[in-house]
Amino acid sequence: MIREDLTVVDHTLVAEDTYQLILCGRMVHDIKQPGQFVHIRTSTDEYLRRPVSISDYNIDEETITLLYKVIGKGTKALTAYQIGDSLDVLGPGGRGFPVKARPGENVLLTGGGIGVPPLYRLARELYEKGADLTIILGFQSIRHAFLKSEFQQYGSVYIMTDDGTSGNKGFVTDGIAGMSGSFDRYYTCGPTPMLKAVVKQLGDTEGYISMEERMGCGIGACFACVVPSHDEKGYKRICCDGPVFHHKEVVLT
Amino acid sequence: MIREDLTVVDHTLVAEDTYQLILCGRMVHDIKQPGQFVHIRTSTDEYLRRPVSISDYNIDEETITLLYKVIGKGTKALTAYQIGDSLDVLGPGGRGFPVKARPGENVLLTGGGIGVPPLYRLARELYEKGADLTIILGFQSIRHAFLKSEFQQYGSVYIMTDDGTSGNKGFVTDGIAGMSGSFDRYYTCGPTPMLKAVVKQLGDTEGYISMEERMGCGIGACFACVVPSHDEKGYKRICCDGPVFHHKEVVLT
Amino acid sequence: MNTMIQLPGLSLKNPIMPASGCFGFGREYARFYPLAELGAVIMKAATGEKRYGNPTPRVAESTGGMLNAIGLQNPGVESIIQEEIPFLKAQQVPIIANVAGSTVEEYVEVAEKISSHVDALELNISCPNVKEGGVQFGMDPVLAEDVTRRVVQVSRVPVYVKLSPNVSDIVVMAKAAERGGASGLSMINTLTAMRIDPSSRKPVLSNGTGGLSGAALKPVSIRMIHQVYPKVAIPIIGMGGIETAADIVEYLLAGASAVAVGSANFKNPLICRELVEQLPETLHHYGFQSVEEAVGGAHRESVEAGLLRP
Amino acid sequence: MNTMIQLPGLSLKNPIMPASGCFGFGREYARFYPLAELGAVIMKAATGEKRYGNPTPRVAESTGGMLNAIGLQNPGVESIIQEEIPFLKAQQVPIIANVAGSTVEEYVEVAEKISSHVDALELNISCPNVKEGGVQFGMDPVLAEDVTRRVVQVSRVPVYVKLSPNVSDIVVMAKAAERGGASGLSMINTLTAMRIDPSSRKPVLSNGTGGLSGAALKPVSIRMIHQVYPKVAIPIIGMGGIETAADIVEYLLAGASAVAVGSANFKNPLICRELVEQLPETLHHYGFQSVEEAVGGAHRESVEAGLLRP
Ligand SMILES: Cc1cc2nc3c(=O)[nH]c(=O)nc-3n(C[C@H](O)[C@H](O)[C@H](O)COP(=O)(O)OP(=O)(O)OC[C@H]3O[C@@H](n4cnc5c(N)ncnc54)[C@H](O)[C@@H]3O)c2cc1C
Ligand SMILES: Cc1cc2nc3c(=O)[nH]c(=O)nc-3n(C[C@H](O)[C@H](O)[C@H](O)COP(=O)(O)OP(=O)(O)OC[C@H]3O[C@@H](n4cnc5c(N)ncnc54)[C@H](O)[C@@H]3O)c2cc1C
Ligand SMILES: Cc1cc2nc3c(=O)[nH]c(=O)nc-3n(C[C@H](O)[C@H](O)[C@H](O)COP(=O)(O)O)c2cc1C
Ligand SMILES: Cc1cc2nc3c(=O)[nH]c(=O)nc-3n(C[C@H](O)[C@H](O)[C@H](O)COP(=O)(O)O)c2cc1C
Ligand code: FES
Ligand code: FES
Repeated sequence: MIREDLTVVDHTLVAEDTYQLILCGRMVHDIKQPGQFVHIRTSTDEYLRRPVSISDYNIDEETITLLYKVIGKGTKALTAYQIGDSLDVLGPGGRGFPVKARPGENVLLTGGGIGVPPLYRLARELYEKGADLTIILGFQSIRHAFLKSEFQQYGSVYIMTDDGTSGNKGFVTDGIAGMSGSFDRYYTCGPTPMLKAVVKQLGDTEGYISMEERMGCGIGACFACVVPSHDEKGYKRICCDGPVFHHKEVVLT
Repeated sequence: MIREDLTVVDHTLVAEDTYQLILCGRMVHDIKQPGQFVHIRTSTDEYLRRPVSISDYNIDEETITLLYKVIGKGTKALTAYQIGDSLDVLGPGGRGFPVKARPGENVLLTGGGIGVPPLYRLARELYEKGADLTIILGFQSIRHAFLKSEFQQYGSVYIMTDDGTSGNKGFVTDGIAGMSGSFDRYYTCGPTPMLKAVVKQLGDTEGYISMEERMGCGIGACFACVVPSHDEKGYKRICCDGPVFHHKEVVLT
Repeated sequence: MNTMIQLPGLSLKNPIMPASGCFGFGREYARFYPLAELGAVIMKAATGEKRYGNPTPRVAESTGGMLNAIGLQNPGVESIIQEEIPFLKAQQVPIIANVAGSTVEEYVEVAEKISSHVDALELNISCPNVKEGGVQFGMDPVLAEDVTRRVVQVSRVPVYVKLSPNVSDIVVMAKAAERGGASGLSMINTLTAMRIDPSSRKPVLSNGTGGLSGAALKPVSIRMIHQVYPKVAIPIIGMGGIETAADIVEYLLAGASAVAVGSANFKNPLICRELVEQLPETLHHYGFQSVEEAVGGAHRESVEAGLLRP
Repeated sequence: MNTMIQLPGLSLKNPIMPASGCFGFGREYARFYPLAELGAVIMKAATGEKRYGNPTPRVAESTGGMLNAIGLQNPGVESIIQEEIPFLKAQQVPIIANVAGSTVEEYVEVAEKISSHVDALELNISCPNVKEGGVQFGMDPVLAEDVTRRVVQVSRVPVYVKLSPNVSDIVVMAKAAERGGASGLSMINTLTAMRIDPSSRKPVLSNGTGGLSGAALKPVSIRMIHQVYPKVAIPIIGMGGIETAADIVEYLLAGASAVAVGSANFKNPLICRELVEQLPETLHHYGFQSVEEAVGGAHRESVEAGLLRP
């Protein structure tokens, strides 16, 4: 984990209010797993940093790819950065997805909205290990969908939209319900209500969930980002013990 | 008085830490006298606006020329504006110098540091009325001096520097003391201690002084910028009753 | 969108008014827009005699806000009645007089004189920038109740008591004002603060301390209004750091029935007019049909209602 | 430049330490720089038993600052002694334990247990984010004096009482702590505040209120330290919104002998190290030969001295 001024090498709109931001710097060498995140000082106007997942990276080119959606002040401020500008980033943070797969295993990936990006690098690594991937991505509407064709390189992709403008109408859980057969393992990322529904639906299947919570420090020191856990300590910090947890580690409320 | 987004048409370094900023907009049509000022929102980081005198203006080109010195946060932020950028300006504010001169009258202009700029347009207008101008400008050192040759078009210019690196060593008051003959009228602008010394030195000569004070609103509503006065009301607001006063109107402390 | 709001003595076409001390007596801003567009105007403080106030510098910046130590400079109640109120009356806008003093007698005298010329009084027991009176009355519930009662007795119009945030328990102060007969509360005045200049090694303001206002103050004011709203039966005029129409919605939800905009007028002299323009669409955006509906909303909101709204 | 400062129980090589709750127990920041560079480390609050704290969200932004309602989450005093203090000891940096509790008994218990393992205690009677204890003790001088006295009795190391800004009269609280036997004061904790989200119509923090920290708070803290300094004989650790070395000079001039840096660690995890590096040249720039010389400077400054300095 380092604090570094990364250089913007690309910044494009990929869907409604959704941007792909490619940053260059040495930080990339510290990435250990898909699903880790960076903590960004979006501008001097925002007092707190903003956590954004690493969607992909390239060691040779020393680049990190982020995909973010404009939600409020901080993500709005991010849109102003242009190629060549530098951005104050802390990272890579947290523990990502354990890339577990034997050839031929059926693995399910489900992501909702801005929960989709961290699954992208994961998909590639699971695919390279020979897993058979079913990928269900949920978006508000066709206008908000992104990364669909990129995911198709690695498995069967099903799109769910709230309004049915792309793929099937419904939530990712409706998508899961429509699947035949069972999964050896699943990985999911999205808003907590979605995670809860997915975990419930998939019962005892081995699962890994990536969580979101408002953060202060982003490195484990302030206890802003906790989630109750089943162990003796009673809590996990999403920024450093997570954001990815085994589905039985934490209590989703 | 209007609030307008003015466009930067020129911005150059003219002396150490001192910049000339030329702004374009309709505001120029409201200027009534030399010595009025504009109230600038230097950036979103500064909570209060910054008052800067109008040094010159051009009705045809719709430009206003300012000269400012970098003192702190706000003036530092100003330096970042580039040609084509727009700047949130309130103005023109206050009452400037009454341009009184009959041909052949001896008129003295004295300015110290950032008190020099508002005298520039005044010098031209007095010159056009036929006055005989003696202009004493005080600066910290030769590196800080500006507008010297421009003033020379309109009268005899004497430079005083604190360290003697240009003109004579000493304060503007030393310069005045060295002058032979008397003046029909004087105009002065600079820090309050300088104004006080000049007013004292020139006794009963008709004089106009331009004052500085920290401002809130800049338009007369908040009472931040008062100076005690000799009238029944007991005070004057520098932002709207001034910044220019007859030397007997206000109490310099 | 219905932005009207009825408060004791005040029938406001919208809930937005400039805060006392940040708008003088309206003349300067009237050059920027017709004051009739405002819900009301709260005038600069009035005292019995004219006051010069504190030495300069009287204002300074701080992160997200500013400090002021004007010290209640004003031309005195008689002059305000003769010179200033007629101008404001001609603008066709409800007028609130901010009443200050060093002693209970002075408060009573000012209230008595000025109340027949305005629509409501704002009793300023919270100015941190004067040696006598001011915030002393605003930090002690017994004194606050007493001065409120005596002013209410002589006033011909409803009295709004302006509370100070410089207290341990704002609810105690609010209730004291209510017991004293206040028709409403005005929350809040500035928080006592100081900046020291490392170069001069002395406080930036010549008065030493000043009052902190602006956006930095907003979360403190919101908290206090949220605390007071369920504990009193009188309406609240909210203020502190309002800069956007969304800020106004936040104040209404916390429990304010109307709001005042102070320091932001210095950044943008047109701010009050712009907020008046923007408020209807902002209320609509957040799903409200009227100002009234939003007042105190945070106290009524259920989890279920939240889920139903997009 | 002499940046050393001697305080009861603490021999600091520089006056800079991370503030309680903003630095955990040091492990995370130790990955960024050696903690031995710091004057001292103030640990996250310790209570008798482990605590989970409040539901999330626990943090929010506000203009120039942030709100938090962590609610004293910590692993409990025993676990801190066994798991955390050994790590910090190995870093060779003076340790201050922040002691919290719901009852006087709990404060006493925690102090008794932890005091033999650290260099000083910071008695936290000012946490606004817990239902019991916390700021209740910090708003009543009688309770404050009592809990201070009982903690001082059992502590083997000097006790610094951490004051709350949520009071009408900070001097009364400071004197109560001094009477109770405090060796020093820590000023200040956060100011109770709230933000309401106009979309959800509810407070942003699930606890409702939270504590305001960051630059927005600085002028309030400077004012309080400036008020307290001439009225007590014990040293003050100053905090609230420190982000630059010039801010530290401002705190020293107001009357602090050392400072703590809180929320700014979240913006920049290297901030404390950078301030340690910058402080000597900043002090020099403002004409000081040592930290000591600047302490309380604003109270001694004469007009003449100011004129002599460039
Ligand atoms: C581990 C992690 C990974 C994430 N990865 C991505 C990603 O890859 N792409 C993406 O678009 N978004 C991602 N998010 C969500 C992203 O952090 C928020 O959308 C963003 O912080 C919103 O900031 P804002 O200023 O635009 O919104 P505002 O609502 O103005 O933010 C106000 C405050 O709330 C916090 N906040 C708001 N929404 C969230 C949220 N959903 N999660 C955490 N904090 C929030 C902000 O950080 C800020 O402190 C991730 C969040 C976490 C915790
Ligand atoms: C009527 C008038 C005309 C002026 N004309 C000019 C000009 O033509 N050129 C020029 O360079 N400067 C001029 N000044 C001074 C200029 O306003 C200050 O130098 C500037 O405000 C400093 O801001 P800062 O943020 O850089 O400094 P900081 O010291 O960081 O400012 C902090 C605060 O103090 C105020 N302040 C600081 N110095 C002064 C000062 N001397 N007068 C008033 N307020 C001050 C700032 O406005 C701000 O609110 C004028 C001032 C007045 C009142
Ligand atoms: C320059 C200035 C002068 C003020 N004068 C008064 C006053 O005379 N009477 C009063 O009750 N409040 C006065 N206030 C306080 C404001 O009315 C208001 O309560 C406070 O500034 C918070 O609002 P804001 O953050 O929008 O400025 C003054 C504030 C400022 C900034
Ligand atoms: C996230 C967070 C947690 C805190 N936890 C504690 C705590 O456990 N004990 C305590 O005494 N103060 C705590 N504080 C208060 C700080 O120690 C400090 O007094 C305050 O934040 C002001 O300093 P700052 O503006 O530099 O943050 C906490 C502050 C923050 C922001
Ligand atoms: S954000 Fe500080 S512990 Fe996770
Ligand atoms: S700056 Fe407000 S009255 Fe002059």
